[in-house]
Amino acid sequence: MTQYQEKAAVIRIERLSGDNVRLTFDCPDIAAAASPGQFVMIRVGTGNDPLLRRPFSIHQTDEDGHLQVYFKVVGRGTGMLAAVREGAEVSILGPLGRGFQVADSPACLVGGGLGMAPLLFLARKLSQLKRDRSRDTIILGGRTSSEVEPLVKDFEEFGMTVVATTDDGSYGQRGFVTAAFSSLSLPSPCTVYCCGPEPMLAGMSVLCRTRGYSCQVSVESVMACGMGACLGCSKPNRDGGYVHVCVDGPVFDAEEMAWNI
Amino acid sequence: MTQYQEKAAVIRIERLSGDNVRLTFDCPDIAAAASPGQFVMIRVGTGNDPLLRRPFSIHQTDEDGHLQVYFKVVGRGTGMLAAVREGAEVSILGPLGRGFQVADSPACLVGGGLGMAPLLFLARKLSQLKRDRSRDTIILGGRTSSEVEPLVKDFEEFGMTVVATTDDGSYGQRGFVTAAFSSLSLPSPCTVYCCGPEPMLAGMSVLCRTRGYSCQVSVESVMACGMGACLGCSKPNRDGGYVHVCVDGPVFDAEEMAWNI
Amino acid sequence: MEYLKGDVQIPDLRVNIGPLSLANPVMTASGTFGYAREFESLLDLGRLGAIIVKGISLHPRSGNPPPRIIETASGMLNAIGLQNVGVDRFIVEKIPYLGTLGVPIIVNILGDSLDEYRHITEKLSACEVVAAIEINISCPNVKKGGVAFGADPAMAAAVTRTVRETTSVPVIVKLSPNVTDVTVIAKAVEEAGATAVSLINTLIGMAIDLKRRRPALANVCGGLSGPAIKPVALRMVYQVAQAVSIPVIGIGGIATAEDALEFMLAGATAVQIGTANFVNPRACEEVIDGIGDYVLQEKLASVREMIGALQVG
Amino acid sequence: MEYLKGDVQIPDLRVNIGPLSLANPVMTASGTFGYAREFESLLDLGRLGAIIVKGISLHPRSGNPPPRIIETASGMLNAIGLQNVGVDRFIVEKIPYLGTLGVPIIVNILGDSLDEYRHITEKLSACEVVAAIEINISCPNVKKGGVAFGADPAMAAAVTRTVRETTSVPVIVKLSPNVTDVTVIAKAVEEAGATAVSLINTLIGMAIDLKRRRPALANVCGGLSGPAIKPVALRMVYQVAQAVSIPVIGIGGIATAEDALEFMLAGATAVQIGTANFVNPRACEEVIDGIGDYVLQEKLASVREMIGALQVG
Ligand SMILES: Cc1cc2nc3c(=O)[nH]c(=O)nc-3n(C[C@H](O)[C@H](O)[C@H](O)COP(=O)(O)OP(=O)(O)OC[C@H]3O[C@@H](n4cnc5c(N)ncnc54)[C@H](O)[C@@H]3O)c2cc1C
Ligand SMILES: Cc1cc2nc3c(=O)[nH]c(=O)nc-3n(C[C@H](O)[C@H](O)[C@H](O)COP(=O)(O)OP(=O)(O)OC[C@H]3O[C@@H](n4cnc5c(N)ncnc54)[C@H](O)[C@@H]3O)c2cc1C
Ligand SMILES: Cc1cc2nc3c(=O)[nH]c(=O)nc-3n(C[C@H](O)[C@H](O)[C@H](O)COP(=O)(O)O)c2cc1C
Ligand SMILES: Cc1cc2nc3c(=O)[nH]c(=O)nc-3n(C[C@H](O)[C@H](O)[C@H](O)COP(=O)(O)O)c2cc1C
Ligand code: FES
Ligand code: FES
Repeated sequence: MTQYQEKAAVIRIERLSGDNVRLTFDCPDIAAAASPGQFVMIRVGTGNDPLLRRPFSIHQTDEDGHLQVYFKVVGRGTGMLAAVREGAEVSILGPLGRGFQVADSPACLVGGGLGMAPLLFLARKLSQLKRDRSRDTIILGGRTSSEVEPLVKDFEEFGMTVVATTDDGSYGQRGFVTAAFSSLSLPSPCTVYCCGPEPMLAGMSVLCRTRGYSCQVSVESVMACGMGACLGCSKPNRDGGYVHVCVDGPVFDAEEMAWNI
Repeated sequence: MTQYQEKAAVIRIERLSGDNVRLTFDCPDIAAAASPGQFVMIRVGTGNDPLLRRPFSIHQTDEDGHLQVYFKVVGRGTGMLAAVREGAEVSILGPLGRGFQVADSPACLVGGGLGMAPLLFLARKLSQLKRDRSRDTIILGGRTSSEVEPLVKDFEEFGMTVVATTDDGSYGQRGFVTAAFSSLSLPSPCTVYCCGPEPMLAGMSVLCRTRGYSCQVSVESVMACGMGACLGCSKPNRDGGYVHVCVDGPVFDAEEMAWNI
Repeated sequence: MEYLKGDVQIPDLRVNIGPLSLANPVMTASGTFGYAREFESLLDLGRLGAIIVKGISLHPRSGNPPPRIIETASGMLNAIGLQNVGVDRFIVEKIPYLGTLGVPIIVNILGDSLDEYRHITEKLSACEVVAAIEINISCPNVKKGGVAFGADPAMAAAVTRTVRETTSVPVIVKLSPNVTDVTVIAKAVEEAGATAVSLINTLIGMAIDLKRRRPALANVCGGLSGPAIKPVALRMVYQVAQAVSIPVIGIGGIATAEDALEFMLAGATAVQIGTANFVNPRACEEVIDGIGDYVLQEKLASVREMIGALQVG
Repeated sequence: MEYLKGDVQIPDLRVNIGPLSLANPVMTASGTFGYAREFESLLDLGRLGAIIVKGISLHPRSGNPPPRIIETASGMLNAIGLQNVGVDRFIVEKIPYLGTLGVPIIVNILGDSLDEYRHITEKLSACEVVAAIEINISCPNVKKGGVAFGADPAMAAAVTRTVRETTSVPVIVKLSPNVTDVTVIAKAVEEAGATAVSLINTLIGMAIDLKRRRPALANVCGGLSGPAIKPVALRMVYQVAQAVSIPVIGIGGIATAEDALEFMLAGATAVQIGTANFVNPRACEEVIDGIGDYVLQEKLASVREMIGALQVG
């Protein structure tokens, strides 16, 4: 797989809510090569501190060479990235990792919090395939309205059923995405694509196993290189060994993982 | 002497020429306490790299609590400072050091390159004192027009004779400030206030000694603290010992210094 | 400073370094705070846990030629060369002001020989203001002295014993990180009577000016300090805290309350703030406030609960 | 890349590590470049001075539990735990691709015993592709092995001798910085037959997660690398270059051509680029280009003029 290190210009900055930012880059090589579930490593700042690139799922791409990331400000790196100016150039490395394996069966996309980020790209991809979309579902959950609402419209574009949940009930159904998922009657077979915090992924993994759905999960890990060179991003797998999130994932078959919850 | 660490808002950014930038801060405590020849230490960036504050002469202050610095982009720190946004807040420490000792005698101010920076503040101070200004002279020199021309008007405001020189003759007289100084007939006694590169200061020091003028020079040194705590900013003096630029200077009687040229 | 608002709740920040009681665990690191007066208009010196002054030798030293400092990635190198006014002038010129601050004054000392250490200690012990002595056996800047003492357990013990026998105030031994196993030195000085150890002093480093093809420092090598060295310092503090039973004082790249609390988790009873004073002259006070806030937020009975509380495994 | 424009002028960047000739002094540091293939779409592997692959042991190792890495100020800590596929799979799976690159391939090896070092060396010596062996005697991550060999001159010499006697390819010994006097170890391995020494490996460090009150790395300690350690690395390279007469390979925080040239001034014949590969996967190629530009601009007959050309005093 070919990867690129591009100097990408920031062409749009959207503050979707307090801490959640969506950046659009002009990044044609990576955008053209990317598939849903893959990620990029973005260099924040120019000095030696912070030193390492930060990983972000690819949120969307388009035919005009644009690439979007959608992220939450949680620390210094994301803080600096959120403060970038329109027109500034940022070094982006990608596309990285193995994304979602798109199946023919009806799809259920489940995103918790920032886990929604890669699902938009996936939803678009699914919508472009010649398949029956009427039985596809998207579940989007977050702690509160501001984490969910801003993206719902974007997801509704694809003609799939969108279910929203919030922990505090401020938008959509009150409760976790796992509860919403349990209460849905989904077609069978069905492929479930999940991204979100680990407890959610572990929960989804159990629910899917019970129902016999195949389940793909996108997981996170600290990363230094994002390309298999440092071996820093290990996660335990079911066999007692390790997988490396950046090259073996970030998307895994849920059955491969040893959840550490 | 009271010093302050202020969070100062950038209220004006002037790019006076390619690499030369003038910043105006809202910095009332330091502005009120400052005298000509003193300097400030400015924190560039927020991470650990670059780590140390950068020293800059106080270029001007006004009664509204504004403080200006005038600097050239020579490296990472000055580059970051030049890229600051209007409205951004920057940590400034000052006023630091011992400035010019303003004498009653006629004054000749000699600034080479960025050495002009502190002289504007000094010129204003001299112009405010009840003294005869008609015999005061200001010599401003630089490599080329863009280093000299942008400031000439500001200096002319004070009603003193302004002589400009450039190494390449692109503005004012061709040649060094030392040559311009030598060719002037100045009143005697006269106090000469100099700031600029060391060879210029060393040259001025010899010229003034020959003519019996008292000569004050503002010198530079690498600095970590700017306040006498690290002992890093030493310069050899005539006695074979060291002075510390940040507390014993930056302005010294030229006779005190051992020029290392 | 939550405890200054509304319902008063004062966090218990007191710690003890042997017989020495500190109001809080935050001290200034030697050589980075001058003789304290330099900072008087920028922070409340009376709030410091202790003040450790620039290293003092028997005779005045004029220090190294410039350049003496150079910035590095997240750090700096210094080769000040232990410039100081000498113990006699220190006692006359600096001690009176320091005595007015109401804060324990710890004097960092250095010498070229055991005799020199003994003499300085004798002179300082005569000053009531001196609450403790910190022995610099680790300074990398002066070619003789420094390194030799700090790198050899027997020599380190000898200096410690000499100072210990000469004074009744607490004796803190400041360890060099430029050794294969810092716990060996720590145990040797504990055995020799040290009240506490402080670590780390600077790592020996070098920078080169490519344009001039010369060392960036006139002294060629210098001491590396600042955030860059924090991981090394934290590791050594953790190792030493497990190896000795005297208090450990953590030093190295500390700039925030979080940094300080991490060193306490690793086993430090107190901390020293060095290079951060240059970047933020109010660093010590901000760290004290931040530790106070943490103690209240986490509802700790005392900051002492943090000492060595790291959960491993 | 001035020499690609108009009138062709090709800078002479060749250097020799004993009998091994390199097209330029820039190599990849072990453990930071995978097995090279990871970078194939990002830079021209054929332009590298040499490729040093991730450390190989006799048997496969699965490495440490996560978290294995954590960022620090201008650096990072790693405790990968020497994860690798083992020498047999390495030979079958990785060597064939590496052999196609037309660049000297240097294999970094590690072991728990002299026997293990001997066995790996035997197996690697049978591969024509292996241009040299770099012995990791300094890895701080694995509790046995690593540190013990690198911290003791006799043990370091013993490993060197074992490998030296087992193979005819050049043997580079990679030194640990976690010692009191690195020149003692360097002289010991020179004496024992090392073709060259490379330094520094990582400094042992630690980071703490205050929120969880736990070490940030599962392994507690890890190896510190990146720009933060460059001053320490530069100092040790300078010291070792003066102490030995075999070539010295500089490592530690190198990210730019200027960094590399500084190490050469300090006495390095070649350099390795580690952590910088993560930040900028094109770092090695950019450093090669930058050195070339410098050689032309400064009108040097060869980059070899830079080696040890530091003016001191
Ligand atoms: C493959 C992959 C894809 C990702 N995609 C996205 C995305 O699309 N949108 C997005 O917002 N984030 C995403 N992340 C997480 C993102 O990389 C981190 O939030 C970011 O690196 C934090 O950098 P920082 O410098 O702001 O935080 P730091 O200063 O490094 O850390 C600040 C705090 O955040 C915590 N933190 C660090 N990393 C994470 C993390 N991964 N998750 C939660 N907390 C963390 C730290 O423990 C610390 O407490 C992804 C991570 C991976 C591995
Ligand atoms: C008391 C004092 C007052 C000063 N006032 C002014 C002022 O009013 N305006 C102004 O433009 N500058 C002034 N300077 C110089 C200014 O502090 C430096 O230019 C600045 O610190 C460079 O920071 P940097 O990070 O951009 O450069 P660095 O990245 O630190 O260095 C980049 C390059 O610039 C060189 N350099 C570093 N410091 C200086 C220096 N002092 N002079 C020339 N080259 C240097 C370095 O050797 C290096 O080659 C003053 C210095 C002192 C000590
Ligand atoms: C400019 C400077 C001068 C120093 N002088 C001394 C000294 O005189 N005696 C001493 O024991 N340590 C001295 N040190 C070391 C510091 O006290 C401290 O141990 C070291 O800087 C690491 O802490 P830091 O990273 O917080 O700076 C000095 C450090 C610096 C930066
Ligand atoms: C993630 C990582 C893995 C490493 N693995 C090895 C290794 O297997 N063998 C080895 O000798 N050195 C290893 N090192 C050390 C590097 O080769 C190098 O000596 C060190 O990182 C300093 O150089 P740098 O600052 O350029 O990274 C590793 C370093 C890192 C960061
Ligand atoms: S992040 Fe380096 S191997 Fe995965
Ligand atoms: S800059 Fe620290 S003493 Fe002058």
